[in-house]
Amino acid sequence: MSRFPELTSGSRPVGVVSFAQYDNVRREGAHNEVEMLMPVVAEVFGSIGITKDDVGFICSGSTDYLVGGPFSFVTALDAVGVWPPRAESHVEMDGAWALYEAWVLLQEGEIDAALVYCFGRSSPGDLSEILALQLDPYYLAPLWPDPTSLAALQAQALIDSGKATEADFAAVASRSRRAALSNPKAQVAYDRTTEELLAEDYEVTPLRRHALPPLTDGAAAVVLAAGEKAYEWCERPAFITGIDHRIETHSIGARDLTVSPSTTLAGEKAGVGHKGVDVAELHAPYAHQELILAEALALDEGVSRNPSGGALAANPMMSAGLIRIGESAKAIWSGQAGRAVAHATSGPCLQQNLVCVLEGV
Amino acid sequence: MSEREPVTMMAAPIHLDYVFTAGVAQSKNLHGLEEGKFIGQRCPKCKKVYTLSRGSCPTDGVPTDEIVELPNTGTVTTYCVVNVPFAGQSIEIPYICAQILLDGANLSFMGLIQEMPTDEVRMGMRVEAVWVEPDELGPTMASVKYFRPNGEPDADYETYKEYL
Amino acid sequence: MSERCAVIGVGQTVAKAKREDVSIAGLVREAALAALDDAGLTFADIDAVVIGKAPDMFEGVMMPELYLAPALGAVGKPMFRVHTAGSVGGSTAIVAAHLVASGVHERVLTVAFEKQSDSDAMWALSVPQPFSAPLLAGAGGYFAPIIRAYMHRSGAPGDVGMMVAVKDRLHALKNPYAHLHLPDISLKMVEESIMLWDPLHYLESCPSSDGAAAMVIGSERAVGAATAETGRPPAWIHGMAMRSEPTMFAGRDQVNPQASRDCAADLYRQAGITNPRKDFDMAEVYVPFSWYEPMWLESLGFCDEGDGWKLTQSGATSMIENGDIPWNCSGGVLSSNPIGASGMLRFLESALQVRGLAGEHQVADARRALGQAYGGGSQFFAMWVVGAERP
Amino acid sequence: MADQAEIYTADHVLEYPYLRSVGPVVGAFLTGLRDGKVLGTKGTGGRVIVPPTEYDPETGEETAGMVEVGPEGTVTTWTWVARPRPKHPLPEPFAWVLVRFDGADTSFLHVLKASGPEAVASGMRVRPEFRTEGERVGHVKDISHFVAAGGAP
Repeated sequence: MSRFPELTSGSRPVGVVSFAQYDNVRREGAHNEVEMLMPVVAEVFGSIGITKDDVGFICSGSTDYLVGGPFSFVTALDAVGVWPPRAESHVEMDGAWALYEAWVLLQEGEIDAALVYCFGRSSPGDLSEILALQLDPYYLAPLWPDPTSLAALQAQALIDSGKATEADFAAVASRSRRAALSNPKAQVAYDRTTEELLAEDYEVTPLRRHALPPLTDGAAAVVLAAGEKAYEWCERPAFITGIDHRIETHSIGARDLTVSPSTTLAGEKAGVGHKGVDVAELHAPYAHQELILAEALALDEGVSRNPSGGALAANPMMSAGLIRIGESAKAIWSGQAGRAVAHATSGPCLQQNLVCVLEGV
Repeated sequence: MSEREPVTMMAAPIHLDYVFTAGVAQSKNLHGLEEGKFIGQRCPKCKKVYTLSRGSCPTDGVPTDEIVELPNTGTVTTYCVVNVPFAGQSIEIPYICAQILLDGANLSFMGLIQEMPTDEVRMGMRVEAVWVEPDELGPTMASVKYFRPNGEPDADYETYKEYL
Repeated sequence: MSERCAVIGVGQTVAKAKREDVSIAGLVREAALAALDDAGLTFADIDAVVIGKAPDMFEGVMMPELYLAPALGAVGKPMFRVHTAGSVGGSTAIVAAHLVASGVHERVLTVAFEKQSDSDAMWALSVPQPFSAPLLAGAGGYFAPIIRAYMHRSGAPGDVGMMVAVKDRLHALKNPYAHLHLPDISLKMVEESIMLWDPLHYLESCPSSDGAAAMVIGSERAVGAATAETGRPPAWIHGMAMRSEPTMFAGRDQVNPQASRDCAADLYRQAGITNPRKDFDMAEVYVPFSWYEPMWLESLGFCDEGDGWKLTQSGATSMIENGDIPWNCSGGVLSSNPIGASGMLRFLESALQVRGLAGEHQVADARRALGQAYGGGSQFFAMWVVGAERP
Repeated sequence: MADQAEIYTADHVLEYPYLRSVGPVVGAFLTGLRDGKVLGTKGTGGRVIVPPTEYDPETGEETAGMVEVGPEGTVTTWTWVARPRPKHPLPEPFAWVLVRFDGADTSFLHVLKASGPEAVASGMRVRPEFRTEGERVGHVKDISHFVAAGGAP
């Protein structure tokens, strides 16, 4: 048997070999971004016994508006210490896309390993106002719609289509928060029944508090290694056998909000359906979005969905997507899963989606 | 109605409020400033002393956790004279904006030079900090009003050439 | 293992202080549609879109790629957003090229833009941050002391910067897309312009522009198809590199940063460049303040350290004076500066030259050219080499 | 030093009065609103796009011509906001609605005034309430809000 799995995307096997994340908290009051990242970077290297000198590329994901000033990624670099100078890049996107950029570079064979990191704090500002700035600046942003209201429009459309009910949303939240009880990094975890959750008041109809993600400060990092290097640093690397991302049109009034065609397409390109899936870590900030994503990826009942608790357990901006990849990799490393699907999203109502299939050998 | 000019521009004011956390290391620096003192932090690996550290050694990526109290004096490593007014800037132009290397520190920072004609500033000039009145001291760089020449002979280029 | 790739289409908008005739989408589409047209393609032929721009605060739109996806024909495709400060236009092109070099895609559209007239660039770049010194001096206030250090180190006479300011503006007169067209430009005019950040005069600094740039990067197969369709040659990518170093650290050489030298060394290794002055026919280099020409001449190995100003002084970098190694024939950043797009314009102009399509500012028989961009506190570097020959 | 452990925080305001040029298509729509009309444009396959953009929202192809739509339309989805946020368009409880204007093929986001969530449903007919002519400046808020049109879906 080959030491490497068959690849749907790319031609060079690249594995997730290390993952670390900050404690997801409502408000990290003591430490600034650099101080949050330093221990995460130290852990992601230290846990596999390597240093920054062992990676040939560094890529990060973050966004200035969460920090309230331009060039927030620049000072964050000081958490790594890019000296001597390094090949380095930054995306104004979730760290999952930074991982994609690193994966692309690793395909070319010039380098064998890369560090990917990301950070996002929701506590310094008002996330509902900040995220409104992601919207069309002429037609949408001037109305300041908050992300929860936009998600609620999607949830109502899902109900109107007959595909799901409020009880289905509550069931997702109940299962996710229960699973989160065994995730030491979870911010919100509890054991409550669907019925208990349905007794909550609406935040905005048809979404109750349980269907919303928490506000989180967090950070995460991953090390990718190609070929034999992956085995040098990890007994059972989580190889990326498929990875793809797609975007939809922006205006939510020009989309069918009850489906996620970009996820479906990315999933097909990444070969999700080629073999059975054991674990799926879906970046669904709102409970109903997990239902849309599971349908888009045609996941069957046997798939363990969000065993980490998903974004309902902790939702650090620009990081929750990369954390889905990290959690999926952990499931591979431990042997708990042979094949896992990780998903990341960006933009209002699942506008942009990335799907990453991980396999152990 | 249609005789009016077509709409070509749109106002889109944005106002966002934030609360920043300085972090552990920066808070130590700020605490020093509040007491009228400069605080440096030494990297445990490279032993360099950083002023205004955000908590990490920029080259080693490790916490700079050793506190070093720095003196009030330093050297102008390089400078420029600003002749253009900036929004929110109340200093009278022209003014000197200089990189100042405090004695004992391994990193310079940008500071304002006053109490001298702008055309007499030079690289290597020795300066000292002038602080605001004690009751005006706060956890901010604004506690330092400006720097001014302290009368010492200019520093030799060799002593600061690595800190331009 | 990496695949050959080339620029098969370029497009740019006219740069202006205020492009008040378009929306943000209108601006980026102008460049993107021109690039597609140049490549003989439509949105439907494109596999992925990579977009770059400097801080979102210029336009007050967070992650504007989300809003711009349909405007760039990206619906149903991968869309990627790069932000590496001032070097972003260059690194965006490099990220796009890697998508092709890695074999992942055949044709990638890459776009960079800034519509900074929606706000005020100086404001957006110097948003005062709590806990920091209340000394605002703008980008020039950051770079002027570094320039002074260069002058001190190299012993350059004080007028070299002004020579660059004149030379690049004379070049710009040959480029219809340039923002600044100053037919009367002269050393005297530069000298008499206000001294903004001593030693930098107003006319030694870049303008603030609205503008966008776009390129289509294709695989070897896509190159064949495009050339057959349009009859226009490609610009083959012979090498590309990025390097970063921290903003501030003890002993940092801000005049000639190590990251710049390392980036050039990696690039030249890939492209087989041993003598940049001889091996290149021209270069498009990010010179937002006049003195950065002699500084980068040295850092990029076009001469020995300390001699950059002599090269400028000799006219070697001027196409007006038939210099042997013309720099910034487009007029450079000193003539057009839509910040997020400025780096991509350097890459784009280098491609135009080796394709022989630069019009009035074409360097005769340009076969190999350098495109360079830098950003942050001279700490982020992106560079590529393009050539007329297939590597 | 007194209290080594004290962590400082500071308030920070990020504020700017952006002034956007809107271009011909967004400009035509905003001009229409100022004049009390709702305009769309024709996209790929003749689909009528409201609000209009220079490009078709799916294909990116150039759109062509302006057509008047509405003023009535149908709610395609909605959410009831019991506790409006400070920057929301209405201070009292309201519904966000996506409205498909009569004659349009895409929906438009705005707010609806109603007595409560029980008075809102997908499929309900609504019409825009414009601000007075003197108040209209060419902005999406020239429509103050929507109200039930009373007609059957």
